[in-house]
Amino acid sequence: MDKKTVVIGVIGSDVHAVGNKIIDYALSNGGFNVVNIGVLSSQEDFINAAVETNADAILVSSLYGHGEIDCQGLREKCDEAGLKDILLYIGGNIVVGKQEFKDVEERFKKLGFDRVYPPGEKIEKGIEDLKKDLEI
Amino acid sequence: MDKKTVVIGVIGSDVHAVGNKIIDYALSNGGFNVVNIGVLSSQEDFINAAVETNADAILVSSLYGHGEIDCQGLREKCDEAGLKDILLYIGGNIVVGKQEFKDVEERFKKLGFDRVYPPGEKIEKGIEDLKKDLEI
Amino acid sequence: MDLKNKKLTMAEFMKTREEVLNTWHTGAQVADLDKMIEYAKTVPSEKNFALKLQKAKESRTVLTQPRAGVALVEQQIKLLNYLDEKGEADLLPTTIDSYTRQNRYENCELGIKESLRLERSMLNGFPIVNHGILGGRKLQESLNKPIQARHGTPDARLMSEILHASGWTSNEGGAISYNIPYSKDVPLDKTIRDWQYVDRLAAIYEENGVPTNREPFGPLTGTLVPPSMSNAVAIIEALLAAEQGVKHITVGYGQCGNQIQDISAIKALEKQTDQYLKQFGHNDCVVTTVFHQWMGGFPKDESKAYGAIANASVTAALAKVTKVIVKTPHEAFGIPTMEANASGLKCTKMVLQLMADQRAFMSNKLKEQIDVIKEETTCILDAVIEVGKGDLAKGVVEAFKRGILDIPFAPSRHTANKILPARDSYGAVRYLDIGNVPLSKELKKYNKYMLEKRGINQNRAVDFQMTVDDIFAVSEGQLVGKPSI
Amino acid sequence: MDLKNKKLTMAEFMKTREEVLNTWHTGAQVADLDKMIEYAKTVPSEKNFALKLQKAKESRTVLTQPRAGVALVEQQIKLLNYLDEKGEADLLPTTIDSYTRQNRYENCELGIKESLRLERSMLNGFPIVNHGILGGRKLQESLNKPIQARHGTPDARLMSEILHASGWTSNEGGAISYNIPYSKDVPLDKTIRDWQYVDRLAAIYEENGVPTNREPFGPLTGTLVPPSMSNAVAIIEALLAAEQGVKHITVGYGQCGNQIQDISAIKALEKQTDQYLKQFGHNDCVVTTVFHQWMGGFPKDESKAYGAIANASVTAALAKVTKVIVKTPHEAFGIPTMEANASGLKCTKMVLQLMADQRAFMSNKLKEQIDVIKEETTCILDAVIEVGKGDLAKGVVEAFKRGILDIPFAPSRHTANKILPARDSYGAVRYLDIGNVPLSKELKKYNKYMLEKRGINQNRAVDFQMTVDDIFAVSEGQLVGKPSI
Ligand code: B12
Ligand code: B12
Repeated sequence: MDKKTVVIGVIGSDVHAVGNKIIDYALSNGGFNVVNIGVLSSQEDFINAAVETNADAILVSSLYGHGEIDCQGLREKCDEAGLKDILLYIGGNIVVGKQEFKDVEERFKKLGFDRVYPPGEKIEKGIEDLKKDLEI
Repeated sequence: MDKKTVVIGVIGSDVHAVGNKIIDYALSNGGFNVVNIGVLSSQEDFINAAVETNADAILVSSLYGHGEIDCQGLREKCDEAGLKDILLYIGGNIVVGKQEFKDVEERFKKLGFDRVYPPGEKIEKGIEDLKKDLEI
Repeated sequence: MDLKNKKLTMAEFMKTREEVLNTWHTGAQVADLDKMIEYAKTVPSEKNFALKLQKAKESRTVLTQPRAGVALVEQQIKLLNYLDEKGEADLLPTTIDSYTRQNRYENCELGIKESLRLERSMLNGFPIVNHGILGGRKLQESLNKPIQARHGTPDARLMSEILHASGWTSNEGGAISYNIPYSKDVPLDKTIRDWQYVDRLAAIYEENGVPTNREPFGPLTGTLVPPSMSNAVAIIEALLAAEQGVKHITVGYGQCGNQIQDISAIKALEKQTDQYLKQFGHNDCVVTTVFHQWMGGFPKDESKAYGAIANASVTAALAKVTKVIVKTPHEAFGIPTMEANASGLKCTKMVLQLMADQRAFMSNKLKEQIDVIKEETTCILDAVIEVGKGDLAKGVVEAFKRGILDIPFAPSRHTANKILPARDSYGAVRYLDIGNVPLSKELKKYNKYMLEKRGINQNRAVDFQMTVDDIFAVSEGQLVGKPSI
Repeated sequence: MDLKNKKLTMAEFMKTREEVLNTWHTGAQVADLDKMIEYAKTVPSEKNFALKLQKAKESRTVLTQPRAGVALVEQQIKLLNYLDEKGEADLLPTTIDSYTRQNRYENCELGIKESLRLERSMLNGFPIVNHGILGGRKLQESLNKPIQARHGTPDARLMSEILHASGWTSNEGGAISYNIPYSKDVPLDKTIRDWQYVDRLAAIYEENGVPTNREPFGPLTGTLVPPSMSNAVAIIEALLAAEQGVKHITVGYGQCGNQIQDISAIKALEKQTDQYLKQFGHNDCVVTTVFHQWMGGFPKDESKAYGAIANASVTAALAKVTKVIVKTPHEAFGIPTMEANASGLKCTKMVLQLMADQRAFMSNKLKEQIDVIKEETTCILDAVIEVGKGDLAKGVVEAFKRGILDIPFAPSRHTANKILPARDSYGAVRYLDIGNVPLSKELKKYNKYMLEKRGINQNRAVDFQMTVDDIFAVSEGQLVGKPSI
């Protein structure tokens, strides 16, 4: 079976690199074809990478608190770029401060994310979900 | 002016002696005639000491959490012993656990205490109140 | 009968036993000692307190243990299982209420009834005697960790019968440590006898195949007790217990606050307990140690309380004690909620794990302070043995009369109440007024010198006001009391 | 223009200044530098950051400082005064938001508007450039304690102009420490030049009567950075600052977690910074130190977070650093509420005060670890100077190219990304893969030996999985990562 391709990166003006390196390591070990665009990545960087590599999913990380601003319109831009129904996950510390996760999840689902993860969620959980959603 | 007489002690099966020693020291320095019946004192011990010394006030300490049980009926017994309207104060950790102090105060006022103090209240505050209540 | 540090004969023990079991109706439940031991043997070994401590000592792991006790059995089960699961406690306690400690079992009845009626605990602990072995065993069987009784009972004979018969494999206390800080007028010869009974009972279980731990209460009044005084008492109680046949002994120490002094005290305590046990011919005891997080007045602010808790935990980890008794962020207010109790445990556990693979390394200062404590302790113990004319039990009674042993801030009239402690410039607790404690000339000089140094630093007299300031210092967020201006 | 470690001439500085002030409209406000200095002089001396640190150093007091920044001026005033009054903070910060750090001032406009509209901060810090000197001064004037900017900005020139002109007397960052951990592709020669400007600016204030503090960011990526690497960077940035005329320098270090290693790192940093400054001819700098509580992933449980915070505070107190940067019980989740922030501060303060009169004493182990760090640092610094052919600025650029300086887990492509750290059996951070860091043979052997010891203890290979386990360890309540089974 062909390897599935996943774009990973850290969105916006965010430089938190450690989690990104760990995710890269874990996804690669987990049998995915990983396209890592690294930190400080714009929406366009994610979309271009996904288009170029014909990716199956985009895993956005946001740690620094600006996630909500940085992700506005991402789903729409994906649609415009022809990335119809591409899987969109987001994880990290995606909002400012310690907030009730249920509310946060709802807000990000409205933004078009398929799955939303609470602070410090293990990437193993993400891999499990990817396998489910991509029917691997 | 004559020194006012104050009975102090720790009520019930309570052995917390440190605060009692400090209160003794502070009241004596503060110009009171102190009758210290010490720890492990029953309601009767307090009343007998007050009757014998013609005391102006009884300062009950309770630290260990059984204060509420130990003090039931104290005011009535004072009345019976002829200690009409004697000042009754209580302080220390007078109930079990961390409780809303307003509620605690109310419960002890119902038991007949004139003044009720929260955990760790400085004895200086008690002296101030004594001076007010005894018009010194 | 003459008071003597000598193992009770089975006849003596059984004679007293009859009387003891008659003091409250639940005593009858434990009458058949063999059956009780049979039951205790069924407790799985991973729930044996003595064995878990021994294993921890071997692997140099520091275990956590909370304090916790409420009036009713079901509530106590819920509480302890919560502290196990959510608090990650390694060892479980059951704190006994204050009426039981004074053998006022009728008051307990009332407390139990009121607790049922008001649906909150009206007792500050678990009234084990009233609950009897039904309650005691049910509790023990409902837990997954070893359980110990913690109290402060001058006469704990009936309680001890019931707890061991319930399969509890550890019991705290001792003839001095559960008398002087916990009562007003109980004679020492009485508590020595009563605790000989308690120790002998524990030893009978041990001899019959149930490893059973005994733990002298180290911190005493918890209030500025100079380390050499509390160490001397702990060693004495260890010796008294060993004489009765106790094999698993945990000697304790309450944090004073100067890290070097605290580590020194633990090191000295460990060394000297072993040494004196051997000197008295007890060669097969397993000695473990317990460190009590700050036992004096606590700060009211919860974040500061966490600071005090964690700071103590660092010292415990560096000293590599066998277990730590944990305080909670509610300490200054009252008996903690189970959540607050679990918080104290988790905070402690975090620190212990961060420091698990680290320890204190020897410096000149550490060596110096270990030596000071050892020498002071030796002065005291030598004098106790001397005034007892070779008999430790007699020596204790006589030593308290003369003020050789003397515990500050105690409620008991059987301590001379002559010594006064205070902190030196670095926060170490020293003898300000030495009373009749027979330290050598040099040691007296050393104590005096260290306090005078503080007097100069703080530009104040070396007097009782220092002690008073030190009593309040920690609760006000300091270690060394500052003169109020 | 050739990159060189040489004080900018006034002409060079003023020429650049014009460009800098033109990058956003608030730049115009600070055009008249003399007036700005006049204003800064009106800040009372007890609110001067540099002087407060100097005093603390002299009295060996350890100060506390939080991190804190929100989008709006009024909210920031409220927040900082709360941390002063309720949190008992000794020094105040203002954390700058991440858009400002990338000089994206338009994004800040949006963030400010959104924050006003939604009535909560939509920025993770205070956008000082957008607020200009009106906001900056208003904030500074509304506080009772010294204030410092804390950020992570590769090009902080405009920001620095505005903050000093607002009477803020300290600025964090440096050419390496605010580049490699904080950006992806900013060349080092660019940040060295830009920070020469920032340093020169601070020095101009200093030379004109406003004591002004500069603080290289010690922890770098906060993730298992070997102490000798972060110390080398801190010393380099101190030297670069001193060359521009900075007189008040605070060198920093992020807790690694092994207490002995952490104390050693601080002692080595203090000593070697002084020594290298003198060696480079800077004889009149006041060097102070800052200790960052654990900078890696935090445990989610708040009680455990308190444990981590307090444990770090003990180390800070023993090492007698000048100040501690404080974490909060919300760390694992997000920007703390002001209450959580005050909690972290109070917990820290409690520990610092309990340990105020105590310090670390020299042991053989401590001496050994100080020596290891000093020697490693010397190896690195010597190589940097050598490859720069005597010029430090050139040396830095070249050293990063060659991997002599190399920062693990950094986002920047200008670090070789070859070294890999891991903890030894005691939790000390060592070089697992040494990359091109030019340690002596013995030091290489030592690092290897210490890690192999762990490999044997944990019965595992000495490989990247060790590093990964260590990255998660603290947040999972351990120090040394355990192999998952
Ligand atoms: C030291 C201590 C002990 C020592 C006491 C030694 C001794 N014999 O004195 C030891 C270790 C023996 C001990 C035992 C116990 N303790 Co205790 N102990 C403490 C502790 C830590 C400090 C008390 C102290 O000395 N404070 C310093 C003095 C100077 O302050 P103070 O006692 O509060 O008194 C001052 C003020 O309150 C005020 N004040 C007091 N009375 C009055 C009266 C008036 C009218 C006024 C105006 C003011 C006033 O002025 C005093 C002088 O400044 C407190 C918790 C705390 N506060 O941090 C727990 C505490 C009091 N103990 C407690 C308990 C439960 C016990 C035990 C039952 C269980 C146990 N832990 O083993 C036993 C009780 C035994 C018994 N039968 O009483 C609980 C009480 C719980 C509750 N109320 O809900 C506390 C609050 C701890 C806790 N949070 O669980 N304890
Ligand atoms: C280390 C660290 C730093 C380092 C980063 C070094 C580097 N370049 O990588 C430094 C010191 C430079 C730093 C800077 C800043 N930081 Co920072 N930092 C942290 C810290 C302590 C740990 C992050 C980390 O490395 N964790 C370890 C890795 C392995 O875990 P992770 O990043 O969480 O990623 C894992 C999971 O989240 C998950 N995951 C992540 N993304 C995704 C996506 C999907 C789809 C899935 C399934 C899973 C998943 O899998 C990852 C691997 O296991 C966190 C707090 C914490 N977590 O304890 C704060 C934190 C993230 N930082 C924070 C902030 C605010 C900042 C700064 C703005 C301010 C400052 N403190 O200076 C700057 C930001 C600069 C910028 N422009 O981005 C905040 C964010 C606040 C918020 N969201 O409300 C945090 C939460 C701290 C706090 N409580 O204030 N930081």
